[in-house]
Amino acid sequence: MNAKGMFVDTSICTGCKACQVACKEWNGLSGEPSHFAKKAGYPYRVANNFSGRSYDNTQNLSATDWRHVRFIEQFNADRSEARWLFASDSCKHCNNAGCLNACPVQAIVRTDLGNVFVKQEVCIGCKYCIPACPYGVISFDQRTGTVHKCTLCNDRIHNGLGTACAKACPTGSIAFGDVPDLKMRADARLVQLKKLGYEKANIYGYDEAGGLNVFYLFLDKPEVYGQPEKPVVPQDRLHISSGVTVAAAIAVAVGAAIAFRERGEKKDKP
Amino acid sequence: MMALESQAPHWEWYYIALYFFIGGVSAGAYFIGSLIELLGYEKHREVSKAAYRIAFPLICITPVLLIADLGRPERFWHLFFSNGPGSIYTNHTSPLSVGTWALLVYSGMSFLSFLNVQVEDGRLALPALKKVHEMFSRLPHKVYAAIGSFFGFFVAGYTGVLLNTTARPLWAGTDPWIGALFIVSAASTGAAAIALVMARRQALAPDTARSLQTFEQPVMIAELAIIVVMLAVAGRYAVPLLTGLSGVLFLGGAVLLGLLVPLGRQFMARAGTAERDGGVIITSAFILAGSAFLRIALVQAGQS
Amino acid sequence: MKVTRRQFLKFTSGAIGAAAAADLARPAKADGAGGAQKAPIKSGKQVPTLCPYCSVGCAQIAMVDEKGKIIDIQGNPDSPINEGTLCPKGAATWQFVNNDQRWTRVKYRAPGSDHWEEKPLDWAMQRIAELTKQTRDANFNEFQGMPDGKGGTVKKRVMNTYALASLGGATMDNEWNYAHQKLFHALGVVYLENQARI
Amino acid sequence: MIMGSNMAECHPVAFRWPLKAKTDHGAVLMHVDPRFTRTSAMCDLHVPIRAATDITFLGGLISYVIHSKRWNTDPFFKEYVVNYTNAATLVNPDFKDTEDLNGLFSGLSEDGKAYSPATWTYQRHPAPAPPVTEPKTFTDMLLQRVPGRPKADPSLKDPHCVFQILKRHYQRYTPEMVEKVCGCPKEKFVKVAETLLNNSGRDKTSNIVYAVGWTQHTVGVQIIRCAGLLQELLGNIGRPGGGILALRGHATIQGSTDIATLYHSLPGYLNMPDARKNHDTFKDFILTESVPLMTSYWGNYPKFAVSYFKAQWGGAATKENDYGYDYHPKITGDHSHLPMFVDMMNGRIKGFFVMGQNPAVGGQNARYQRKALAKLDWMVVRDYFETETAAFWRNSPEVKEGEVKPADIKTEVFFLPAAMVSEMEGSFTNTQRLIQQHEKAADPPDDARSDIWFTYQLGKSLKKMYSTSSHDRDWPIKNLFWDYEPDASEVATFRIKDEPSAYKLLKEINGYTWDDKKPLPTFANLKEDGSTVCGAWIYTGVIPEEGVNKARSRKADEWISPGWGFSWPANRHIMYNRASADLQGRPWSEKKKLVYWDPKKEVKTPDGKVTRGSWVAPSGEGIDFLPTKAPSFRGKDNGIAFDWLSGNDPFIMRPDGKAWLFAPAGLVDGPLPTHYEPYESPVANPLYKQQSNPVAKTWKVPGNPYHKVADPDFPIIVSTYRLTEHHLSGVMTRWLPWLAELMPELFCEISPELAAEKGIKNAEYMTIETARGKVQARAMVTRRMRPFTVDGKTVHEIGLPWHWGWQGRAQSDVVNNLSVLVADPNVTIHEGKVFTCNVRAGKRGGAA
Repeated sequence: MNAKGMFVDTSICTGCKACQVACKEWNGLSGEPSHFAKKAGYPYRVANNFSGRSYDNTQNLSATDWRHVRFIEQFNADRSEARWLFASDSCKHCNNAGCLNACPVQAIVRTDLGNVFVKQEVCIGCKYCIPACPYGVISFDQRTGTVHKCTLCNDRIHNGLGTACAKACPTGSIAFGDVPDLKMRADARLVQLKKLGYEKANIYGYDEAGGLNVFYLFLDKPEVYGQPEKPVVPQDRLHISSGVTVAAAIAVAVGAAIAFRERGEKKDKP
Repeated sequence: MMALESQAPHWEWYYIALYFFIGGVSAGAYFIGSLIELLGYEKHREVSKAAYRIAFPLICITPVLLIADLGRPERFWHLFFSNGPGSIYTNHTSPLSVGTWALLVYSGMSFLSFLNVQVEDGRLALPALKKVHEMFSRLPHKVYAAIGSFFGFFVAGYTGVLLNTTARPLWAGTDPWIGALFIVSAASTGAAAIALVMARRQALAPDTARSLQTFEQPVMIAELAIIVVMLAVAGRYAVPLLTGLSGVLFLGGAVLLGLLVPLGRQFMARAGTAERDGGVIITSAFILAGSAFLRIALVQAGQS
Repeated sequence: MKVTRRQFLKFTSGAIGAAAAADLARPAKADGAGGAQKAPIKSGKQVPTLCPYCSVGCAQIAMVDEKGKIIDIQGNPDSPINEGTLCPKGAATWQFVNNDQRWTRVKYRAPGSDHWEEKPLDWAMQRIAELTKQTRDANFNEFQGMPDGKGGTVKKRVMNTYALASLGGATMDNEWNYAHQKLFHALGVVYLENQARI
Repeated sequence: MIMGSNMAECHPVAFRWPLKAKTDHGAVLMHVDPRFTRTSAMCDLHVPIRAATDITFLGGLISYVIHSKRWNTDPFFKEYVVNYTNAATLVNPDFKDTEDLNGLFSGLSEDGKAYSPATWTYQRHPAPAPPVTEPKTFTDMLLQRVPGRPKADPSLKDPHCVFQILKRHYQRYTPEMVEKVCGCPKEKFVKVAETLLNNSGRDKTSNIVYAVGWTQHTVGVQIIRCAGLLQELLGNIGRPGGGILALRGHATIQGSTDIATLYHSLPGYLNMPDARKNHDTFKDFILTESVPLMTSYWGNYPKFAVSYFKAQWGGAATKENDYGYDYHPKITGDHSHLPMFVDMMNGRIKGFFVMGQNPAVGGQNARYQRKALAKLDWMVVRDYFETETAAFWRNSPEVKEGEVKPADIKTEVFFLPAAMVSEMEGSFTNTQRLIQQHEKAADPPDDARSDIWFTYQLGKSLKKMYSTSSHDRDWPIKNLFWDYEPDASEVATFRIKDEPSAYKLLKEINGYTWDDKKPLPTFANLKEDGSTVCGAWIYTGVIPEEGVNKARSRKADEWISPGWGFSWPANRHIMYNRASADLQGRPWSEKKKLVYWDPKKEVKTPDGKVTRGSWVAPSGEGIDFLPTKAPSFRGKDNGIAFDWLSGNDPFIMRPDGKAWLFAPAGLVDGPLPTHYEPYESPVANPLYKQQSNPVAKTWKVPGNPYHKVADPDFPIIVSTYRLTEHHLSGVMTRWLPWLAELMPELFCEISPELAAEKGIKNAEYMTIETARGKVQARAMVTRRMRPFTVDGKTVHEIGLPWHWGWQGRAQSDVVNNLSVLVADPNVTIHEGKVFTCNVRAGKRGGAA
């Protein structure tokens, strides 16, 4: 069966954040606790997360924000170049997933539809998957003691539905479907944009991290959208760091053998 | 290169960095002790014994630290049987998974070595423990010393590999050197811990002291060298390690107090003979503290 | 290629190639179920409703569980207006309905008081009706002098009261607007306004 | 072209369609707006203009179009404009334009407060001989009063013809003038003009989208008219893909205008009886209102009005008592929102119902409005949360700062919890006039009740209280026709059993025959003899037969979707769609085919005869015309309504059947849109001596001070607006954590140039000040805002979204503490989109 995924065409994203809310609605996620604080005279906590970074106040993905819309203002001083880019980010469901590779307890699994999700009943909350993700997707929630991230709406896609964010997206910027079909669509859109003069337009995610099941059409370089140009899946380097460490261990062993032998012999042979 | 947006795991330094430190000391000590036993340096039998007496109690602390940092401590057993009791699980791409198993094996070996020492000195009183000792007494000591020494090194080093195997700018940027750094640091602290314990009991023979120093010095120099290489490799990603509180801990604590001061003291003492007990205690304490600072700084800076 | 709206809908709401049900929790079709993992999904009675926010008129579907509680509100994919999509406000409708700060009891503030009191609904309705009658009866104008255009005044039948006013209604049903203007015109209320003037 | 609207932000789902047109069909999207918004980001072209210079920009487009080569050479434009608009109509030679009177039209009263439209009228042929001599009915009375047809010059050469007047009126609205007044580069203006021209014509249409960016001005109505003019000249009205689209704010703001809870209007756009007019008797009312309109479909006014009064009082409304007309209240002045609060402040209003609205945040000069609330004897708030309006006595800025003490506020306040949309049955009318039903999914919790429950139960109690009264003035309550008891099946599955029947209400709105209570399928069935009941004639057809509610119909298709909901009137989605065909009734082009004349089609008339020829719409679109009236039909000179209108008069609601380039009646501030500066402006009017709309409404009362023109203390323009993440005064969004965290706090969008001048830093606090109040906001320093050069002078503009108050999970100062009570003279909509202010770095401190 083909992997399911999403194609995010950022050129038609209006930055409305419907995807962020629709995700929370379907997945039962609360407001991000760190965005709210107690205020005297009120029985509820009040939002205090104004960032001043364009219209982006949620700032990053977290255990309760599985989607995050970025706002990039590109204006020169006389406004002859004026562009405001929007892009909705989420877990990319990498085919070579750092989080899954790092999980010591098989809480992070890949299903038959290619999506990577955290089995909440298995996760022990060691948090090692968090730094293992090259995209900063997965995050810990104090309230559950476990990590959370986008599941690609595991329940929906295994019941024949699309993801909640794609369903809500008013402009079709987020499209859900079979990855090969989405790629065809992405390629066609890229050709269309290039013809219209968007020279820097590019597709991000065909090769990165073993191929991303959630991939993007950007109008500018990936870094502009906060995505690494060449993301490295940490475990791809594992054999090198292991090797160097073993070498160090051998060196120390040899050193110890020499250090203690010297003294020992001196004493033994008066 | 590194991810621009990777997230910090928010590990608490007093659990994780201290685990790295204590595990390192234990493993380093055990390694020295077991190596002496394996190579048959009978003269240093006291060193071996001191090492085993240090290694096991220290390693007993570590699971507490590790489990305490889990979001769901009651599920720690998933590390071994994530598919349910009876079904053993290990993830070979996860240093954490493999390291946990290594820690388990190492704990067992260090326990047996510890029992041996106790029996040898006639200090084992508990009948149950005696029984355990008898069960394994047919096994040559060198077998589990060898296994323990292998996994001990694993315990000392995997924590560094674990940090390298992430997308955090500092940890990934210093790849592949933290593992090696932790290995040499574990070795020097292991030796320092042995020296400290023996000196306190005034059981440190001058020759032994000299042997330990002879071991420590090149290791500490290597440690310095690895630090230099690591910083060079990391480039701008090393900034968090060199600035702020982490910078103070790292440069002032780990490098200055933990490496340069002990090296200097030992160097000055060499003019005469080995340091005397009091001096050894102070120097060793510096080494140990420096190693703790090193790990705290690395863990904290990597998360900032 | 001419993309029809239905095809476009399929792109965006869930299924390219392998067609999948676009609705909330319909059971998976054969191609979706083949070899798929069983995953539990919320389900319930689906009731067509509308987004309460702006004037675009997005259709929504509310999902109701067996206890009669609304457990989910999403866009209605059949609608030619929104085709299942919603904006962030529309997508948040469920939290609007199920909100821990929503007031569901009558509150009363006596004149000069510094706090709310909880009151029974019937009591409040009765009191409001009495106040309405009192205020109307005390301030009703059957006739009023109006300028005659020649500098004088002329008595005209106005049948109104200036002491009652009503504001609001553009978020409330057509039926309510009708009933409300009907009742308030019967009472003689002329200060009758809603958000359509904002 | 999107102008006066931030469509992508405020109507994100509607924006799906223009964006789809862009990506799939190569449509060009243009955004004309002072700010670079999320809409601008998605458009091909963003044209920045200084706030409130829209008429200059649109007037410039008009002038550009009528002088352009394409417009003067493509015969399409002439055919459309000469026949379907009043371009050729001759106007009273006494009419004087703003060019003649330096910014004023002829007819301004001596005190300068009001216009008389006497000189704006058409030249007419003599009145025809009436067909009836003895009037028996209102219709007969109208037939006696049919005016002569307007005179016209199809060559458009007569100096008194509308076209020539228009041309002269806009002759100074050149690209250079646009640059000077609007501060936008003229190249960008020309690009907009060329794009509109090139995309209008026989096979192309252009569309203009607007919202409150146009309405909330002292010239709001005229801005919209100006866009109408442009679209009429471009032949874009009544055709698919054309038109001007109003994007309105609330879920059923259209419905609440159609079935008005507005002081000046009865349901179905009938006028409210008004003691200032000759409305003394029912006959006076009917004639005053319908005579000027009778040669349009409004010739049926008597039927609509009688059916409304019959709905009001049912059996008690008889021919003998003029259907209860004398018991209906009359207005005596402007009772709209702003004067309501002025009169509240004066103590005239004692009891106040506020439902689903939050004037303590959303009202202009909100501080004034909150203080007015304290003058009430009692207030009923129906809402979901403890809104700022409900809590004004408890923790408003005035109370917190000690200016007002709760103990001194004698207002008795009731908070009644309301039901959510999904917790009740009813219908909404969206911005496209589409009526849709929402069904009840669950009971509202605890004591929360639907809105109709409240009004119905209140009405029942009052009827009971008044049942024994013998006062004449209590007749309207005693006799109010008030029976919406639910059928058992409607409430069977719910806890709340006394919920009134929404169906019965909608059926009454739709209309039915009084005797046998059968719903009316169309408004053509309405009668003026009291035999039909109809709450709002324009909605007739939504319940065409018993048990069928078209608002519930949910069959969509690829295009117009006539099977989805019900688009009033008579399921017509594109109004005046006769204009989608040419004079002969043929589609203008295959691509733009919608409604056209099929001469072969056989039609059965009601009397059983078969005739040939009919207007058809294969898409299922309702035909906004008499289906059997041939294009060649010549209207009867002495007839009314459809009889008077000819086969090429598409604009059936206009008394000449034409779209109005020039408005001979209906507007109080002039027949042609003219650039006036906003009431508060940093610059003098560069076009005329007349600074601002001469008849704008102002309230010179304590607590409502105005700034001077070019006031040195308040040199900066401020616009208020909305964001995607919140709704209006925030009652429906600020309590929701999901939305609160998206936009947690008030911010002020400010250009780096102005920020640098004032020492304001991004994300830090700044204070915005007017004579009405001060608010603090976080600064959002962004190049999306820009200074404008107006007539050589630099003018700064800032932007403030106004969603916040002191309650809820997202809290900030109330932006409307800054705004002022000043309004459009036609409809009393406030000028919230532009006023002046000053800014400084730092928190506000002191009084809000």
